[in-house]
Amino acid sequence: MAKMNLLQAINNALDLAMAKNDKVYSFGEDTGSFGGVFRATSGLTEKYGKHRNFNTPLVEQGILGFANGLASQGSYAVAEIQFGDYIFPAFDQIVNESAKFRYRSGNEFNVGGLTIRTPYGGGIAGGHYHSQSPEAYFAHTPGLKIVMPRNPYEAKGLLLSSIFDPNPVLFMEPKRIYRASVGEVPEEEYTIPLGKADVMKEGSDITLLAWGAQVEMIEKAAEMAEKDGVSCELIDLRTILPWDIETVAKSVTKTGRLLVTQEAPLTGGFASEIAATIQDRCFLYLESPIARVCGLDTPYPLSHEKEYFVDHLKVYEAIKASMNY
Amino acid sequence: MAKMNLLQAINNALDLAMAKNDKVYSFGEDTGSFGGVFRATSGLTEKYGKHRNFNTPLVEQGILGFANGLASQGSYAVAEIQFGDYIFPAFDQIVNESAKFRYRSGNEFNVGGLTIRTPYGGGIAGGHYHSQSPEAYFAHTPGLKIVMPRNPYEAKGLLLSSIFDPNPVLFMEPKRIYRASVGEVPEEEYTIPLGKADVMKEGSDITLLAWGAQVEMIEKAAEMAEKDGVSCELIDLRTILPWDIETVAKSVTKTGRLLVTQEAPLTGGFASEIAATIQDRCFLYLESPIARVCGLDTPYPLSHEKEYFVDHLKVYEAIKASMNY
Amino acid sequence: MAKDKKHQLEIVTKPSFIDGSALKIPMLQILKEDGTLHKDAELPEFDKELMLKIFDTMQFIRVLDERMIAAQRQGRISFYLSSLGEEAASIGSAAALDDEDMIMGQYREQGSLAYRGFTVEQFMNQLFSNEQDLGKGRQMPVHYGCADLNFMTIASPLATQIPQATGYAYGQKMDKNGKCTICYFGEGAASEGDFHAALNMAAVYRVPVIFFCRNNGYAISTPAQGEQFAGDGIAPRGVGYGMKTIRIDGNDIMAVLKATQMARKLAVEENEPVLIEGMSYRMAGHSTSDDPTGYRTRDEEAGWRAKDPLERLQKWLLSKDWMTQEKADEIYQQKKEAVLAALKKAEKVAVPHIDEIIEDVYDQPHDQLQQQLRDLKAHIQKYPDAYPKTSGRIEGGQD
Amino acid sequence: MAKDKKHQLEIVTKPSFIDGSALKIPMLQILKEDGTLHKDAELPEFDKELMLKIFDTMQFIRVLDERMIAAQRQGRISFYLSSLGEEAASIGSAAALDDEDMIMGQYREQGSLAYRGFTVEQFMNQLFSNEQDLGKGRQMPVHYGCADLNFMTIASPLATQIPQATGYAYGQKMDKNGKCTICYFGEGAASEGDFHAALNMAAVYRVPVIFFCRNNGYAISTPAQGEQFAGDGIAPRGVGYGMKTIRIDGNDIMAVLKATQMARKLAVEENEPVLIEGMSYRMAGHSTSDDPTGYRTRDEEAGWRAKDPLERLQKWLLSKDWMTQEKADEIYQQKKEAVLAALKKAEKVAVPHIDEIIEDVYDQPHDQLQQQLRDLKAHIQKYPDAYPKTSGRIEGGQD
Ligand SMILES: Cc1ncc(C[n+]2csc(CCOP(=O)(O)OP(=O)(O)O)c2C)c(N)n1
Ligand SMILES: Cc1ncc(C[n+]2csc(CCOP(=O)(O)OP(=O)(O)O)c2C)c(N)n1
Ligand SMILES: [Mg+2]
Ligand SMILES: [Mg+2]
Repeated sequence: MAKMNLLQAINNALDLAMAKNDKVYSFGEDTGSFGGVFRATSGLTEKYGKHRNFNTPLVEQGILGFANGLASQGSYAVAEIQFGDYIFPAFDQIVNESAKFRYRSGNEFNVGGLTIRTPYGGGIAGGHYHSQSPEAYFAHTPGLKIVMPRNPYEAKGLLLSSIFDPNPVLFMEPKRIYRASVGEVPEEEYTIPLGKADVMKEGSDITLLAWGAQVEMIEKAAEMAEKDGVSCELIDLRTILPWDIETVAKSVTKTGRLLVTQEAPLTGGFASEIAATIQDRCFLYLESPIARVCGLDTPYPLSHEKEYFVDHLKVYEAIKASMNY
Repeated sequence: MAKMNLLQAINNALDLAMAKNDKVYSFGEDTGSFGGVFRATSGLTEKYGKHRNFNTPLVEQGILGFANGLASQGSYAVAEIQFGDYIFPAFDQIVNESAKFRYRSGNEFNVGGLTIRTPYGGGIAGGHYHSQSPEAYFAHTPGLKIVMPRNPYEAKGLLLSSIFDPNPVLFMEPKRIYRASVGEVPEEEYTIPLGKADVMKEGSDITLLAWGAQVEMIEKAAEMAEKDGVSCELIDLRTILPWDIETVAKSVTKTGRLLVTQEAPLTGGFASEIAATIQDRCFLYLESPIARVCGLDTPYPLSHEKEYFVDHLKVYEAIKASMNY
Repeated sequence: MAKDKKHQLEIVTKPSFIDGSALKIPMLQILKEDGTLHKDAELPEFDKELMLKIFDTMQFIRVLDERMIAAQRQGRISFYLSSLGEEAASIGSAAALDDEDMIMGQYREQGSLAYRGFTVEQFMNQLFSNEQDLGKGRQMPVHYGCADLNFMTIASPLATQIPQATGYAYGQKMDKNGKCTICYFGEGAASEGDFHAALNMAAVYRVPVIFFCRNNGYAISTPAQGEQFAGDGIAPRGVGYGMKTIRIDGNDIMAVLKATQMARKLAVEENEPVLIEGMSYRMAGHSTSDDPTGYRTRDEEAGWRAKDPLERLQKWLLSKDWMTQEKADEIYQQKKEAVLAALKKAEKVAVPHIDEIIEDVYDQPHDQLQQQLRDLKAHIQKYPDAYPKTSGRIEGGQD
Repeated sequence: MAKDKKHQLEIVTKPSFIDGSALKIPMLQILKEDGTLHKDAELPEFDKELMLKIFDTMQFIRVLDERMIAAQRQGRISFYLSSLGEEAASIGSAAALDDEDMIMGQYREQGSLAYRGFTVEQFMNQLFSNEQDLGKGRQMPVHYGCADLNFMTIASPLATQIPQATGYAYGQKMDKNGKCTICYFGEGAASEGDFHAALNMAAVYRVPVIFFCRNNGYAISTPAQGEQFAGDGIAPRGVGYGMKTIRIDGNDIMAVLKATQMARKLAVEENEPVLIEGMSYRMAGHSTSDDPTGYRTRDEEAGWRAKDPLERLQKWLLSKDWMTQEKADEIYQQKKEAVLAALKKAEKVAVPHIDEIIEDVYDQPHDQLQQQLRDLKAHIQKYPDAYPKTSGRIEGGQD
């Protein structure tokens, strides 16, 4: 075991993947010998050469086009998009190509070796072009998997699973806690299965559901609520697509209440999908409406970041409202 | 009044808008003197000249980039994307640019004059690249309006509103019924307000909600259900973003049941947003879970189109299930 | 570390704006329109067998295209898209490649696939979206694909395959397998951002890829010159990316062969990506959904008919005594019969089983998809008449 | 109807692949690195007043950049991005334009904005995201914008403004107002698909737009030559699009002025879009988040310091007696004081009122947004200490 922050855990996962299989390639804007603007890929060029970890020209649609082609050739293509906010020029290559590659060919071809890594989320004084949480934009796309880890241990295990998963995976990294989140991480290879939520803590009154950096908010809010005598069950969804309905439904059947929180704006976010599904699955067990604690329906502002941020206080207030319904 | 099909109504709306204001421009792939692959822009070059209705090179991101710039200059830019399936290369220009243009500049600049027209939807033997219904991909984007008409009368009034609305509007045209949907349409200019749903028929047992071509399915299913003695309230949402929560909530408060249908895959679709919001707003009034009758979570297949299609029979079965819950 | 390029630039002290006229790119032609060779031309490598195989394939594709346009008119298939007039470009280039080189096409390269050995039955199964289609009936007609023949499945979104070709070729280069990728696209698709990304990245990474632009004058109704681009076509862009580039007569099988043979050598032996612009003309409508009389003249079409690649090749073969008129007629007749027989057979084959609807979304269908399939099958069984193509084949009760 | 271009092509019968060497584009330089003019150079139009205004603006921007990098280090602002070493490109080109021409920048063109008259207070208000910022504190520092000065608000996504410039210029052409648009971008951004779309469309539509590429050798850590592109920079691409193109020494104020003056004439009088590639060097880090020692040498930087555009201009002004060293020092001093004073003032101004958070998403906030604001304000009032910047200014109870 070693102490690692989230960035180090990701770097370590990349390192192990590249050591294990020499058809793993890592690339993106500034990700070559410089190691990326966040340094997630640092050291990889020195270790594996400039043909296995390299810079791309500045063109996200090209990065994903290239990555799709490389993956279809049988390689493991690990593409970094510098910020989640800049993934949209690659939207067509992801949604129309990566996601449909296997289906449209009747399984003659596939891009299962593709993993897209991108930092996402706010709280870093980045304004609306360095703070977005675009997971829901992709979650309407059969064929993709979407993974969002909450801490270094999870990040490493989930990234290793993502790279070698036989499907294209969008792996979104919570950049606000890249350095802030530190924990014990085994140095050797291990994996965490995709598609399985993690019940972090059991409880009986309300289920709190989050993913990525937002998990910290349900943890803090739960602490406050427990002092009020509310017993919270905490779930980290981990995989957004396809998501683990069973685990969530089972929990809500028990607690009777569900709160989902996400950083992204409310409307059209993934919390809505969860609420829609769970109201259907757990209709007779629900004691209060499913609460969504989300960003406002505005772009992510700079000077009002603190106010916009979906913090633990907002989650805590929503727990109270749900309990008092 | 004149009998028009949906295409003619759209052509007529464009004609009136261009006659009314000479800063209205219409453009897209093959939309010039040829009139577009569906002929929605036919006759406009003859009438308004090749500088006001014209072809673009084959580049959707360019069409939207150009349109954003033209709109920011104070023009009304009406851009056609040949198929909704090909709008994704323009995703960045729409989601990061059009939608945030006013906000990011503190209202120094805006692209309110932008309207994006695109045919969407299945049922035309088009396979997964000529059948998608991508509205939900855009509905997570504050700053955009999204409009989807159900028939010629609505199409004309809503398109005229969209063109002159001071916000960027994505106007999605149900191509399956381009020619099949025929109705009386006034020849002169008229508008239908954006953001207001249309209660097409009142009823007391269940609210059926749809938009665009899918409205036909709730109409047909309602006919079948009425024969079983179920009284259906029918709502056409018309505007997907921002959507008319009040009208829907009021209806569901009355009926106690809601069914939403969309052509797009279930997961992450806009029906989920509606279900999530209404379960919150109408929690105490709901007699059964909100039903979503949607496409499967797969790409839109060709040879199984009929099976994939969200037809009136599927809606009818879901009405029965909701009533018998 | 990057060189400081600036120090190497020539300095001028009087401004002069350059434009397209600074770079006029000629067109390679070897076989003249009348079917005779240019005297001083440098010929490609070929032998009789190769040229007869090319001729055979061109004839097959000509017949297939004509017959399937008719089949679409009769309502037997929903859609078709022909390569009429452009057969030399796809077939000649495929003939210059190794069979293990990857082909990534746009949708008008049935010729390359036929050259690789895709059978008439395989074509028909795709066109009828039946259960024997390698693509499992999921895509519109002409979206062929075949892993065994190294022919990437065609997809409708334009230009997306171009950067993919760069990535595929990168993998080939790393594998050091001596193979390359050829990527076809139209001059219209070359306007897409993906084109720009692809060529620039290929030049930077020096991958073994051949970009073959079929400049056939139109993108649906949009004429290339002046409405798709203002410059001198697509070739000068290659120069901008620092890429080896050549323009050829795309209706001249010899020019296509020669240029592609040389391009392959550059790609595979020197890791030089190459851009070939083949000048041609789309003789038919864009697809069966299109009627070109709305946007171009019969005269223009007639002018191009005189440049027909198949006739040109045939004339040359006859002049060389590698072919007789009777033999040519016999081949034509034989192709016609084969196409008709395969068509009749394929249209009787059932559509894929409904279970296929959730396959291949992921490597394995997840729980929710399996549930959706169960629900769908139960629904079909309730209304069997509404879903006649699949209802008869659902086993037993609800499974 | 399109001309059949093919008939105009020159035919060759021997294949030869052309590449970047077919088109070497020289660089215009008028004012040498030592501050003297090339003897035979063609000078731009200028007078003493213009050159002094340019000098004054360059000096201001130099001071602003240096001072704000320091302010960021002190934690007074969150982020800064300087144009150190590239002042001639932005200021010289702005000086060649009409004040009503639209400017669409990338983010390193504070010089153009200052030349237009944006005040030091306006700069500071944006940098401190305070309630006097024209952008209402919504974007990161250096994302300036000002409708009055025809300077489009900067946005972070790269290259998106390039096709927008084509569209904006189309509107200007249709309005027949005699104005044009200048669009700045880096050589890195020129790799984006939007660049390709923009230039091709501008050439097709013949709109009055000047594309000004600042080739400063780097995109963050990525060197231009060999990693961003393999060809001869950005200029040859203009030739491919059939667009008037020129390459200039971007550190030479005279070359920038001359080329942009001529480009504006071509744009406005002949509807000729123009591409200018200005060769320069990003002297500072990419931004305050970057440390260039990780990817380039001090030697390389020193080589470029010798080409500094401000010193070069100053030498020339001194030699011409349009400036004295004392006057130059005085200007420097005066800029420093102005910047410091404005900084101190701006950092004390409050952030925008919380009500602004839902404004300008649409022309009017819709019901749901208004509800979200009410909920947010109620929440802030419950936890005023957690949101200190805004809580004190929410009136009364829940409104
Ligand atoms: C991204 C995208 N945009 C639009 C279309 C619709 N479309 C199909 S073919 C075509 C024209 C293509 O022209 P070109 O590339 O010249 O090829 P050609 O048909 O001439 O062989 C268009 C616009 C598409 N398939 N994909
Ligand atoms: C679409 C997009 N991708 C990535 C980024 C992150 N990014 C910001 S600046 C930059 C480098 C730009 O280089 P260049 O265009 O050469 O301009 P310069 O900074 O050298 O002036 C990158 C990669 C971005 N802002 N937008
Ligand atoms: Mg074409
Ligand atoms: Mg640069």
